Amino acid sequence: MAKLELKYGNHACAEAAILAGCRFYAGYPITPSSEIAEKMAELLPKKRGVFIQMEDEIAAMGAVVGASFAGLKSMTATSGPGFSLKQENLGYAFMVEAPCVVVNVQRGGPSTGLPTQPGQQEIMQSLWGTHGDKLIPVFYPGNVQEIMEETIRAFNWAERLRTPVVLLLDEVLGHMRETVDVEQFEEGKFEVWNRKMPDVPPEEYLPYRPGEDDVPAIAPYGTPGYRGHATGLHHDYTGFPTTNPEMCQELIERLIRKVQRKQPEMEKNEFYKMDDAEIAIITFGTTARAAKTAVDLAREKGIKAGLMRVVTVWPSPEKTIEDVAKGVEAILVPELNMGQYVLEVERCSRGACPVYRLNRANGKIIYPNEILEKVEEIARGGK
Amino acid sequence: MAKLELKYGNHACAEAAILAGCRFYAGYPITPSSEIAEKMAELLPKKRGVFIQMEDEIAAMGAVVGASFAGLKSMTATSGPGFSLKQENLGYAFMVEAPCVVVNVQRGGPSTGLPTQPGQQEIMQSLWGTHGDKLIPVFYPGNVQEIMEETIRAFNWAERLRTPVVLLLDEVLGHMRETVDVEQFEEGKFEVWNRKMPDVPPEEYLPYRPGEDDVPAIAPYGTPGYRGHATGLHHDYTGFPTTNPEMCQELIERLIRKVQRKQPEMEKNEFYKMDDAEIAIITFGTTARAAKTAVDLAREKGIKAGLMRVVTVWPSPEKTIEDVAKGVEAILVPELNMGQYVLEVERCSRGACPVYRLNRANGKIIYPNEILEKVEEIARGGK
Amino acid sequence: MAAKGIVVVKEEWCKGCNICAAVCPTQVLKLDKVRAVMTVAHPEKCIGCKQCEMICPDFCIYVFTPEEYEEIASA
Amino acid sequence: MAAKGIVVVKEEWCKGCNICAAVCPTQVLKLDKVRAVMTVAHPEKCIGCKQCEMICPDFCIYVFTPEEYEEIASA
Amino acid sequence: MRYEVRVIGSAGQGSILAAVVLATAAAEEGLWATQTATYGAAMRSGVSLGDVVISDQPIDFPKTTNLDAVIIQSQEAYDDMVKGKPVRLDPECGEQDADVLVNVKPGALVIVDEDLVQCDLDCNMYRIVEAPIARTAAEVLGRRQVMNIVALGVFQVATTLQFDKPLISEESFLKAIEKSVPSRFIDLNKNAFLEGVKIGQQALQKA
Amino acid sequence: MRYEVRVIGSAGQGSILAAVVLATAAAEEGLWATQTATYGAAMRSGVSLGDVVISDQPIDFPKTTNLDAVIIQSQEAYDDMVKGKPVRLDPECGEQDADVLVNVKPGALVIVDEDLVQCDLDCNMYRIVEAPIARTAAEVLGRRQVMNIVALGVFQVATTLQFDKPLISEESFLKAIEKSVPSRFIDLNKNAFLEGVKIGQQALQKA
Amino acid sequence: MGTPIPMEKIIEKKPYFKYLRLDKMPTIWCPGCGIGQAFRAACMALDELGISNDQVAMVSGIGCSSRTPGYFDGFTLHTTHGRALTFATGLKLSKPELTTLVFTGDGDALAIGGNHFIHAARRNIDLTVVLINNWIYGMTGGQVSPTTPEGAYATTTPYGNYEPQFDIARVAIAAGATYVARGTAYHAMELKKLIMDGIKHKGFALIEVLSPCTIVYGRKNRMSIEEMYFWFKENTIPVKAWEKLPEEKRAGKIPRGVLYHDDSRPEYCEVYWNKVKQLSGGE
Amino acid sequence: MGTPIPMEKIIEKKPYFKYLRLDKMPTIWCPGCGIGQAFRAACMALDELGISNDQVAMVSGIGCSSRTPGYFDGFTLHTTHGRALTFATGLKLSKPELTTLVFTGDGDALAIGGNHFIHAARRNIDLTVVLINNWIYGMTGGQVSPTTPEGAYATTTPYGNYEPQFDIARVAIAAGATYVARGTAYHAMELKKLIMDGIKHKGFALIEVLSPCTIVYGRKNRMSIEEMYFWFKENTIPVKAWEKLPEEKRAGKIPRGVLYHDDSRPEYCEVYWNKVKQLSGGE
Ligand SMILES: Cc1ncc(C[n+]2csc(CCOP(=O)(O)OP(=O)(O)O)c2C)c(N)n1
Ligand SMILES: Cc1ncc(C[n+]2csc(CCOP(=O)(O)OP(=O)(O)O)c2C)c(N)n1
Ligand code: SF4
Ligand code: SF4
Ligand code: SF4
Ligand code: SF4
Ligand code: SF4
Ligand code: SF4
Ligand SMILES: [Mg+2]
Ligand SMILES: [Mg+2]
Repeated sequence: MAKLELKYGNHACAEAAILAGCRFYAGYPITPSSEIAEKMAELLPKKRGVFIQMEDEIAAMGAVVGASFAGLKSMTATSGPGFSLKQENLGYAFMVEAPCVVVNVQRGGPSTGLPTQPGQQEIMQSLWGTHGDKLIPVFYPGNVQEIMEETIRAFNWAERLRTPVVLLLDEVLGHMRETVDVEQFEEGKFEVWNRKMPDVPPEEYLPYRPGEDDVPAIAPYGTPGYRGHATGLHHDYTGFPTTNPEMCQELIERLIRKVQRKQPEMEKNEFYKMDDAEIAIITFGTTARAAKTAVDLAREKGIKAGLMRVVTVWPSPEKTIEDVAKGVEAILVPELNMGQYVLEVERCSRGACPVYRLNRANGKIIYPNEILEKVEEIARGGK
Repeated sequence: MAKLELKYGNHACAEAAILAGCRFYAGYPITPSSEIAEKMAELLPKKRGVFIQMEDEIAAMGAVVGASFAGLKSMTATSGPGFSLKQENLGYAFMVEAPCVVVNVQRGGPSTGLPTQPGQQEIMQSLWGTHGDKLIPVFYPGNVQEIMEETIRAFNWAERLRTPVVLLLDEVLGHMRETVDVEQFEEGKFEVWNRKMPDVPPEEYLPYRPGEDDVPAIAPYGTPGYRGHATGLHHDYTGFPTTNPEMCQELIERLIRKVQRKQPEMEKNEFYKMDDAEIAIITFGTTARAAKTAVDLAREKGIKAGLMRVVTVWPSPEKTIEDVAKGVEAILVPELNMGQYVLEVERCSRGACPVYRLNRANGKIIYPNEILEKVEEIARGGK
Repeated sequence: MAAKGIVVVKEEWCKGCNICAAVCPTQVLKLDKVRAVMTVAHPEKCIGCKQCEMICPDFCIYVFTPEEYEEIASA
Repeated sequence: MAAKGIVVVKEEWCKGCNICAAVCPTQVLKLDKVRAVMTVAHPEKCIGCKQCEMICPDFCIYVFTPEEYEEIASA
Repeated sequence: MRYEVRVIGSAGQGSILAAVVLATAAAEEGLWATQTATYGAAMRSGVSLGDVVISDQPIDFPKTTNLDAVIIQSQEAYDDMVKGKPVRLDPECGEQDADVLVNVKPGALVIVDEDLVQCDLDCNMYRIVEAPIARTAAEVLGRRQVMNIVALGVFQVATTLQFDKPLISEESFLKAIEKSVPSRFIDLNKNAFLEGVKIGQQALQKA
Repeated sequence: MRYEVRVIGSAGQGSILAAVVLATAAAEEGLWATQTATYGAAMRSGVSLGDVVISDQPIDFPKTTNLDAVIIQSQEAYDDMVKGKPVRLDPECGEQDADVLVNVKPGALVIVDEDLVQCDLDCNMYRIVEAPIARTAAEVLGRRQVMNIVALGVFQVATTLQFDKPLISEESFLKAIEKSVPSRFIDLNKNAFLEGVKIGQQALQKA
Repeated sequence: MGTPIPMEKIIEKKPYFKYLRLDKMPTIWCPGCGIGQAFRAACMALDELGISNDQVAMVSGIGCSSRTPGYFDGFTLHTTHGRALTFATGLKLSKPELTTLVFTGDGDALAIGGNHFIHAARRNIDLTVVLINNWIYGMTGGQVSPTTPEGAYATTTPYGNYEPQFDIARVAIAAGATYVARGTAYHAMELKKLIMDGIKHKGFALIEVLSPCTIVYGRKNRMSIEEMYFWFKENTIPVKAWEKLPEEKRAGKIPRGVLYHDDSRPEYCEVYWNKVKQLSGGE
Repeated sequence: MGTPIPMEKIIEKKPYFKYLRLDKMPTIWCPGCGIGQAFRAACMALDELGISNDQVAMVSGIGCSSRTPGYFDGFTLHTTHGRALTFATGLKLSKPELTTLVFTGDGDALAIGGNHFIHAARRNIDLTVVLINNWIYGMTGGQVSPTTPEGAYATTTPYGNYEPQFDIARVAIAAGATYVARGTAYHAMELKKLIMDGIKHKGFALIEVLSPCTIVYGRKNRMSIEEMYFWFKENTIPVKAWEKLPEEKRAGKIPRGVLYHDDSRPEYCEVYWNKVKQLSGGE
């Protein structure tokens, strides 16, 4: 039987980070993410890890990358305004391939917006928030159990691909308590991946020489003999700046490719009653929970609705969405924003079926009956 | 006959800003945008305007909004890393409806990247860089003449819609000298729009009560009797915070709608040999100049190529792109990035024709012959 | 002894923090714990020192001279 | 008079800034303006004070004692 | 089985803590639960509420939509939940006109403080349990603050009106209290809960 | 008409300023022009170059792709532009083996400093003008720094090899100098230009 | 006596009430929170200086203290966390005639906003900054701040705070502020005077206000509202008296009053606009 | 005499050369630029202290001065503009055994990075910060910086600078730095000593290095390379001598040497890791 324990979403995230091996947290408080920091402040010193509250979010992101270079699994958490501030250093982490996890507990925006209420408004910012090109994995769990799973998965992929990973939550998830089956989080019952270490002697060591998987093995700073350099400038295998166009192109392509090529393995969706669905709902996080109930309600009314809940938001399940689009009569994308992932769904569906929206950005969540209404409307052939 | 004068791209931007009525500049130096600040430092004091070099980009963006509330047309300029830092306060400007112009002279990214070389890597960030939802106009001129035109147009729309406007340049445009026909910039020969003033007595004044055009008339701070409040929190017509869901939804919808509804009037594209084109090239800025030459080269080879050069990048010319897609056999989107606007083109074309990419992000520009090769390949039915 | 000051509490704004009562040198004030608002328990003891008014963070306790009070109460 | 110091310039790194010559108390050094590199014009005058070495921002001028020089040059 | 409960009161009455204890107790019982909260805009004023959803299976939608039980701790909270007067009433109810609660199922359990809340509910529509909750907290336990936990005691027994045995056992509640309150307040809260059970039983007998 | 010019030299030789003056002169002449630059990665070392495109119509592609003229100021710069040796050569050229320049049109004007650059070009392929540019700057004008402007003088007359009159008039160049250099250096630079014209004429006569 | 009197009547006798946006009251602050004290002191100071509502701008960042402008009937701007001084700089430099107050907190001004704080001070721009130092991040529920006392409890220092504190006044003076004062929420009339002098001062004026965060800090550190106010009474002394104290007796005591005042340095807006006058050819 | 000698031979006699990444030389700095001086001084200091390459991390932001780590053969991190201290804080706190140097510029540390500067100082974290103060933004071509002298020309002060300057040392001390020194690019051996003491110091150590930006600042202000170096020679004096100068003679003179040193305050990493030891149940 399930071993149930009631856990607070933000605390579950912190606990799971520790389980994944996180030993460094730097942050700056912001509603509704602060409880992650607070839990880390309690847990880390006991685990011989580092907790530090920095002077702002920029500093927190910098410290996290610094610690990552020291070899520690590291993390920070924030919400919208702080996420905006972290973007420059997040891009740096991407460029220097510093594994780390950035949690964004989404509240209502834009600007200060609705600080204590939920939003799903950083779906696009997670991908496009920093200048330059970037592709980093973005995971978005749907319940407290999954917050723990996805936190661990975020650390695992961060380490395996030497990349920052963004973990999206929303205010509802962060601030809710929910029963979690803790059995799967007992020691040894879940996988923990660690970053690859260089397997060459110091003389042959080049910190940015990629392996077959396009990922370089960079030794933690302080490892005798394995000295190296890292810079946010375009650089070659040695880590030193270069303006050689071939090398620069190879670098940016590799940084994106190393993530993109693992997309199939990283892809994670929940399908619910999709087998015979005529109307597919595609969404994530808290909204997906309403959508699941809405699917049941629609089925009760004889409408063949189904749900595709996206967990790995980026890189997006392009192919899967295209297949879904080909197999249904319509897609509905409800989101707590003014229309973000729907653009990706529109793009991937390539006109195969109409794509409808249900948007809201006023701090209130979308309820099952609202989705149901929209589904009924679509079923009736309206709007 | 044309009155030709050789102008440096970044200086032309500064001069045009002054022509448009800009009287406040706050910035922080960064290659390749610094010459805009340097020119402003020279010109503004002579025009009884304010120039200030702030301590960082965040501060510069803040000061610009502060000056905007004082009633001055205001501007800042930066490049990638600075653009990332400005995002939070740019979102604030959007939320409080502070007209201002933010110039981003794009260099090579991500991170510090290739500071002295061109890029077109902030196409998506211009739209999605801040947390929360946002829609602001983004203009991207293609030559020095147009830098002047678009700078003026940016100020005009900023004032008319009370919104920040982003003006994208790239390193090539910013750092090149080019002959400009200065006749059109003589006094009285170009339009200058100014923000609307409240037409009600102080007792009836509500700073965030929108007019019919969805734009509120906010009096400059210091106007006797017309006191008011502004906040980045969701707010009602008085400008004071509210969590009322209807009001919040109305606010965010209006902020987006006021821009979106002017999309047709704001839309600006250059069409070149599109009438009978079978292969359409869609692009902007420096790359569009190579594309235009490529169109001629292709035509010489008997390939019916055409160019749609997008000047108003956001809100995107959705409908126009869809129409183009329906009328051609293929679209090619060359960009100095790893694939950004192509996503929008893919989305808008709704599967009507295949959309091909030509991407580069190594600091080198795309040359006409490279586009030609790609066009030939497409014409041959390849890739 | 006649009061030197007349104390008025604006209940709608009062948060019952009790700091006015804590500084009152003559125990004029008493917190209504049920409603969590300040009350003037011993108006007669007021010496009109205005310490309560000056420490209230919520702009909701006012001290008048008897003359002032007369004037505004009668208007 | 025999030189007390032997001065060596690593030309590949020298940027010809001239600051070493400017601080040399005995005018040992002279800039080759054409090639923009420092040259040892009067080796015999060198008193081995190492001021040139210590002020060179580019790690490219070295002063040795005659003994040291012997040792490394002969090796 | 999906069972939705709301604890509602004025800010400062510990409605959310009560919801946390309830959800924790459900977990102790081996049930799935979610607990969410809503605060007013201001810090100190207004109504605040804690919602709990309990189920024997993992829960999809975590917020409440159709309450099976509601614990109302203040008049302000009561007023907040009243939708309006239904036009036609079952004559047996004895009243001409009665209040209806928003998002509360017919047949739901409604627990109210008999001293603090003047309620005028359609008694045919709900299973109403009125008990001297605040009074018990203040007088028997000496601490008005624990009224939220007293209310949970009442709730514990009152669920027998809906199920053949209490939805959640006393033991689970007591364990939940141990897990949820600072150690120096555990005994006080356990007593509060047990006093709540007592007055709950009395109220059920009366009803 | 699209005419592309590159001024190339070692960093510090003022190649970009020469390009600016040239483009400004074109504008004075009523022509359209673009001027772009490329710097090496390091600040002080390496080759740097200024490119100019001149046209009687607005210019699409602003960078050079196929040069009509190139002014080469140093050996380093020359080496940078040499693509390699062509295999077959026109025998009239007298040389067994000659250099070819990257992105330079056959028939293009190639202006080189006769003292600083040892060039080994396919003389049938280009219109080569060799002149004592740096020497004139250093010896006649007393300032080696103005060699870039001397070179422009040479260029001005040399364009008569490609057109029936100079592409750009002397007056336009002189006006362009006024607009482009700090006032205290205007006279020096004007003289430099005129000396350049002189040695250019001599070189053309020799050729 | 306690009987309701119409508000207009009361206001008649309290001239500084004209600065309040009465329809927004009561404030959202917790019972006993000292921010209200600082706000009243500012209103009284403005009133005493005869500055009208139309002549004042008030700018803030984000935090409990930064909610103040919402209650002030002037030109008010509630901006982003830590950035109030940047907005205020843009506004003031564009409209130097507006008396510009900035309300900020210890976190807003000194944690995320530290850079703008030292640069505004360096420029000596004519802003009057009322910094509510309540030793904590109140708004976000009690995390440690750069002024939280050593050993104190905050939600992110569950084992007691081990970070060293800023001496705000010292940092401000070193950065270039020309008027630096410290008051407390307990010393109401003195605070009014300090703010008044700060407004009168031409240049960057900082008034640090020691203020009780009654609910968040108080609860975490088990101090009642009264204890907090009386702590300020007991542990702060006028700077004159403090200066006379022998070094060893100073420990634990905090000086109140004007800590630094220098009228000799030119004010930034004046310098700028004089420059403009020169360059644009006079008035 | 001037004859080529193999580099290995030269290095043999210059032990501090072991810290150079010889294959990256020559540096990208302009002729005469003083950054190289500071870099050499740091290398010599490390050598004299017997700290091996594997024991040193060097972190920087963006700017000419921030290019230094690229030439240092240790664990080096060239980060983002202004943020070096934040990365260094994360690294040092995670690996306190690494001697951690930060190379930064006046713009990097004090303009965009001012907040991190005062907070790292406040924490008293054991970083040795070598701040190249060349009075200008060198890398971006000569814009005004918070240390540009009044009246000086920069590309963004075409009419002369009117912004007041930071006194870096004063700000650092006020914020909490426990070792603050000033050297110049002219005084090479003294600079080595100052950096050495900074490295030895347990706590936040700042060494401000007055350094000529020969090309950008020098040209704008018409000073030759030699003039710039000799300016430092003429206008700076040892702090001991400076202290003895009567107030009126100090004008225009800049003190050099150790300006502040306090060994009494605990170092941040030590405090943190002691706390951890307690809480995690000993070693
Ligand atoms: C960029 C950003 N980061 C964090 C926050 C969250 N936040 C709001 S107020 C605050 C701290 C407030 O502390 P202080 O300035 O001391 O004000 P107080 O509430 O104590 O008056 C924080 C961290 C935010 N709104 N924006
Ligand atoms: C976020 C950001 N803003 C601006 C820049 C541009 N930038 C690079 S270095 C620099 C200033 C450097 O000045 P300083 O720190 O004094 O170093 P120096 O070059 O003088 O040694 C600036 C503004 C940048 N790289 N990133
Ligand atoms: S005026 Fe003085 S005596 Fe009267 S109630 Fe207030 S504090 Fe007490
Ligand atoms: S001080 Fe003010 S708010 Fe507090 S109890 Fe007294 S009157 Fe009420
Ligand atoms: S060692 Fe002294 S004397 Fe010899 S060259 Fe160098 S500076 Fe001159
Ligand atoms: S100081 Fe060094 S770089 Fe400068 S000229 Fe002398 S040897 Fe060359
Ligand atoms: S949390 Fe603290 S600072 Fe904020 S209003 Fe409450 S008492 Fe005041
Ligand atoms: S620009 Fe200035 S600081 Fe930068 S390398 Fe050149 S001289 Fe040095
Ligand atoms: Mg605070
Ligand atoms: Mg500098």
